[in-house]
Amino acid sequence: MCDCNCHQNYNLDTLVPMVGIVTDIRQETPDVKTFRVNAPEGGKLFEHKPGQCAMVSVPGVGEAMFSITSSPTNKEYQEFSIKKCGVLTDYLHDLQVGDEIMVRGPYGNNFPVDTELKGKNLLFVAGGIGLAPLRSVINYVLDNRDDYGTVDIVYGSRSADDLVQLKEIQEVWMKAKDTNVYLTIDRPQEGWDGHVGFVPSYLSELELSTDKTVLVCGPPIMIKFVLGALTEMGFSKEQAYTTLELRMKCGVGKCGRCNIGSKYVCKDGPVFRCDEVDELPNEY
Amino acid sequence: MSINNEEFRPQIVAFCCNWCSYAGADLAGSSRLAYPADVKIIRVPCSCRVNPMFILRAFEKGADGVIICGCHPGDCHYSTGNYYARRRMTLLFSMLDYVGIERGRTRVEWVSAAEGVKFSQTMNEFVETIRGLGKNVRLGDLRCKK
Amino acid sequence: MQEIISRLEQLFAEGKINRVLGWKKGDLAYNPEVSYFESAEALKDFVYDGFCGANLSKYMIQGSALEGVTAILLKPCDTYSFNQLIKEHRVDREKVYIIGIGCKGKLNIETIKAMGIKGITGIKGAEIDCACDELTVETLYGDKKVAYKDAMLERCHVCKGKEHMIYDELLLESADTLDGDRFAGVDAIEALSPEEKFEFFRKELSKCIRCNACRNVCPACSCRKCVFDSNKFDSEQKANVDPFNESMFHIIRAFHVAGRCTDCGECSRVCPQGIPLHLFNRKFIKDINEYYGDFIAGENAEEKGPLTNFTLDDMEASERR
Amino acid sequence: MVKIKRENLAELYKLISAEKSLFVPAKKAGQTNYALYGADTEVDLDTLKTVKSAKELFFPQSETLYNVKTVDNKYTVTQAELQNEEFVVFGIRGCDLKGIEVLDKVFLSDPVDSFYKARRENGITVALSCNEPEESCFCTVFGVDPADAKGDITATLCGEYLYMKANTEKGEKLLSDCASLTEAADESEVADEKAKIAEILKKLPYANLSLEGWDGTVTEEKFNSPVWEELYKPCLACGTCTFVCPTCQCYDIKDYKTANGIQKYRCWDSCMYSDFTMMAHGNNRTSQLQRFRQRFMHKLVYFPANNDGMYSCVGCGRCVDKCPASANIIKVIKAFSKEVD
Repeated sequence: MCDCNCHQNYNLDTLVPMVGIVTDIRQETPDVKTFRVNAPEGGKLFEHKPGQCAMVSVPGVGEAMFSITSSPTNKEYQEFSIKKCGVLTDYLHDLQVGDEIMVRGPYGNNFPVDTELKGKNLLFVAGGIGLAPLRSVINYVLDNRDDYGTVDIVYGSRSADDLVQLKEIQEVWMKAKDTNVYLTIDRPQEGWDGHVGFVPSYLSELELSTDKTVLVCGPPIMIKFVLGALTEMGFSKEQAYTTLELRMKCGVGKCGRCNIGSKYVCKDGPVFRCDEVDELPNEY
Repeated sequence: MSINNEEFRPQIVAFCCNWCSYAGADLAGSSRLAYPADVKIIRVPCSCRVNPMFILRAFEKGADGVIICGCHPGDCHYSTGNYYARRRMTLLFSMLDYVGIERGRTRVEWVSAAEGVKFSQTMNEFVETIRGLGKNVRLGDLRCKK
Repeated sequence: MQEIISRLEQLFAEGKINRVLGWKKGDLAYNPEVSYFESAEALKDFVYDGFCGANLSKYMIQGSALEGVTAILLKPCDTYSFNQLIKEHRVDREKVYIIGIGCKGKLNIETIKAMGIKGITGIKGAEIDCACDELTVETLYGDKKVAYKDAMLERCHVCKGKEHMIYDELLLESADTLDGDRFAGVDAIEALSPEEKFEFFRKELSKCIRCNACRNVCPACSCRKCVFDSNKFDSEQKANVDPFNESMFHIIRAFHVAGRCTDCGECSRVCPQGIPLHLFNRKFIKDINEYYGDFIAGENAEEKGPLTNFTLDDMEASERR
Repeated sequence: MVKIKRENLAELYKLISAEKSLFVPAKKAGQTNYALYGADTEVDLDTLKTVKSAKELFFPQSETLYNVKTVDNKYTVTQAELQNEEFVVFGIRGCDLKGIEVLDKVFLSDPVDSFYKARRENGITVALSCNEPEESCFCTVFGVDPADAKGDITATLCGEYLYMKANTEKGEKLLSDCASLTEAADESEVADEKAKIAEILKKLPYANLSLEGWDGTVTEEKFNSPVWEELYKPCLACGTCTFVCPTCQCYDIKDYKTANGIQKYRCWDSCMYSDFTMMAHGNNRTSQLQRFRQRFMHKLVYFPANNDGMYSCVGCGRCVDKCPASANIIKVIKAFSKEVD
């Protein structure tokens, strides 16, 4: 169970959400927008840890779990990067700055930034919208730069237009100390002079040293091949962390639908070490 | 004891086919024929577009009566739509009757584009019937009023 | 029963069938389950007795996707459902070998339990080969006698007849069980005042737990995705805070199968709360017969259903009784 | 211990219901379910198992969580009121009581479900011994003693009398409130009845059901077993088993549009339903086999793994009675023990 202060930060039931105000909307890619959310009286709705999620809802439309993409070191607001792919997300994409949404959380565990990851060299591997949960960790690490070793970020997407947070990647991450960013896109594209190819193969080409702890997030098929590539490169499963995602309703391990075996993704996850994932029945 | 001076104003939902009955309602309006404002018209492409669920849904959301209006048999814009609608509505209304929704609360009427007078008469009549029956309390969802 | 098993073994041996869709012995006296038997050896668990009420027709929708020919055992009333499924192109006639089996009326364990009989450890007299009119129910609290007729499912009292509407071959004799008027229940309700009608259905439907067993067992409810499973719809299949939605569900479900419902009675049989759901379906059947001429869904696999058909001089809604 | 004449039970109901909400097994349209006691309630203590278990009194089939009022696109959230008055559940059986213990593990673990907790704190249970256990009962397999269920009060019908014994402070209080109707009795008066029940329990067809091989550590072995392939076939994918089950706790949270906003309510959900795990980008349990397996794996493997070996089945046998396809947890357990042979 997580050690955060979730659901203790206000006196209603954990299933009852708080009202949040959308204070900024950035169009990241044609189908991804990043929403900045504040409490109505200003400031953050709650504190969270990198990798945690929150339930975002619009009354009468729906409710779904999204990872919090902003870093806990950001003291002013929370951000959610949301891809348009269903009823709720379609609605969210039509929102304007100043509109209200409802948020409850944070839920789930987090990447072990204060324990296992401390002092380690880190390798982040992300695909498409999978950067969202990792961005929280990357910014946390960069804001506490001296606590960690080198940082390598491998990030790929379908096309150059689908890279989320490109501005931040170029202006902050690429300039940070001991930090290397490797971008790739699936197919050649005019105006793109970077690497072309899928993330797993790019990873193999990079020939990174195996003294790193890896954090992977992206579409399931990418995660599968990345893990394969890592094993080939000599990484062990204990060195890699990933996040899982399943249908959720309650967010607190009670409604009974997001389990894989005896683990609930909302409560015992979403962050799992890859050797733990291997022990789960194949139903995700 | 409190006295309720407010007159009961029935909520009526009228599904009108686009080609005849809706035009009939239009004609009633432009000929300045009066019919109660509590009749809420929903325009449908054809009377056979009316899904039985629409009717239950109308009752759920607080309608006191539901009426379906379409072209006269033989005049359907899509040639046979209203024949199917006629069978469906006969059976559905019979079923509603069977579960305790008074017969007067449901009605099918064929109104052509030229029958503005008939439209207004029908509506006046229907509202009167419903007024006699009172509020629909059997097939509504109480939450709707909250 | 041995007759069926021998014949099935023979069919296996001749290579005419690849599997059998039938009933497997349960672990109590009254709970056989539907099962696919993949070989002649597997038939050792086969059973056909008074508690094999389940209509197997609907299982053939999935069965049609299997390799080879499936032998299916259909009671007379099940064949109506099967015809209907053929008409709707939901089963593949080529992949089925239909064995029409006789029926002596099917038993309802709920009826037996409602008589106050508890702790049932065995039931004698339910075997298909037994010509007895009486069941001996062995219980932890002593033996009880029950007339076979009194323990029958409601639908058997108003049996449509013991003739199979479709089959490749027939096995076993049937016994006539009809002793009631199919529409008596409907007539009784029709005679009530609106208040009483509403009261009656409220009382019955308020028991509904929205388990969807009636829908899922119904051979006419064969949509790949039910409208009540849609999430673009306020009252999905699950329980709502307000009771309106139960009425909605049952009225609409009955309407969706109107003209296609063969009155097989499975909905009433499976309802865990014993709601007489057949009363909805029979109301439609009665109205259809009365207004548009007698029609028996599933009598054949060709005739147009009454709701996909019309005549120019159908009666108006206002003219109904 | 006190006793009250059976013929005076109606007086007892009246007395209790004058002060508190009283829920009793009541017969309505031929079926027995828990209902609020009122003047015309037909109390039915003879039916062993209500169709729906007593779970619904602590975790109702549907309940409002909160309301959202919308004014000019601004939301105001009001949480639904929690249970704040005591209520009495009369006639709850040992299995259902154990079921509540199972639910406690879920709803009272961190983060606590305040709706459930409020009901638990305010509920007073009068547990009734099962005089005539039925063939589908197998509660003893899960350590339940149906002759001595430890509710706030343990009640036993014996001869002309209903005997009651308080086990908790809440129970003491309730009994003292009813003291005007009861007379003192001795424990020995019910000893024979208890012995009689114990004898019958030994004779039940499922009394010797073995749970060997089922615990929290066998996920892989059971999950990948080919036995499921056979077992799931009759399943109709309805939710009967989950809705009559005293321990199934899965729920859905849904919206209802009212005239001025949204009512957010939760309702029981079933892992047997095809949309249970459906989300925008797919479904991780697409086949009925997977959904069927999930239900029983949860009860017999996943739940014990998370709760110190406690099974999420109490042996009430409702699924045995009610499954329209006669597929049930007994058949699952037996099928696996056959495989081991």
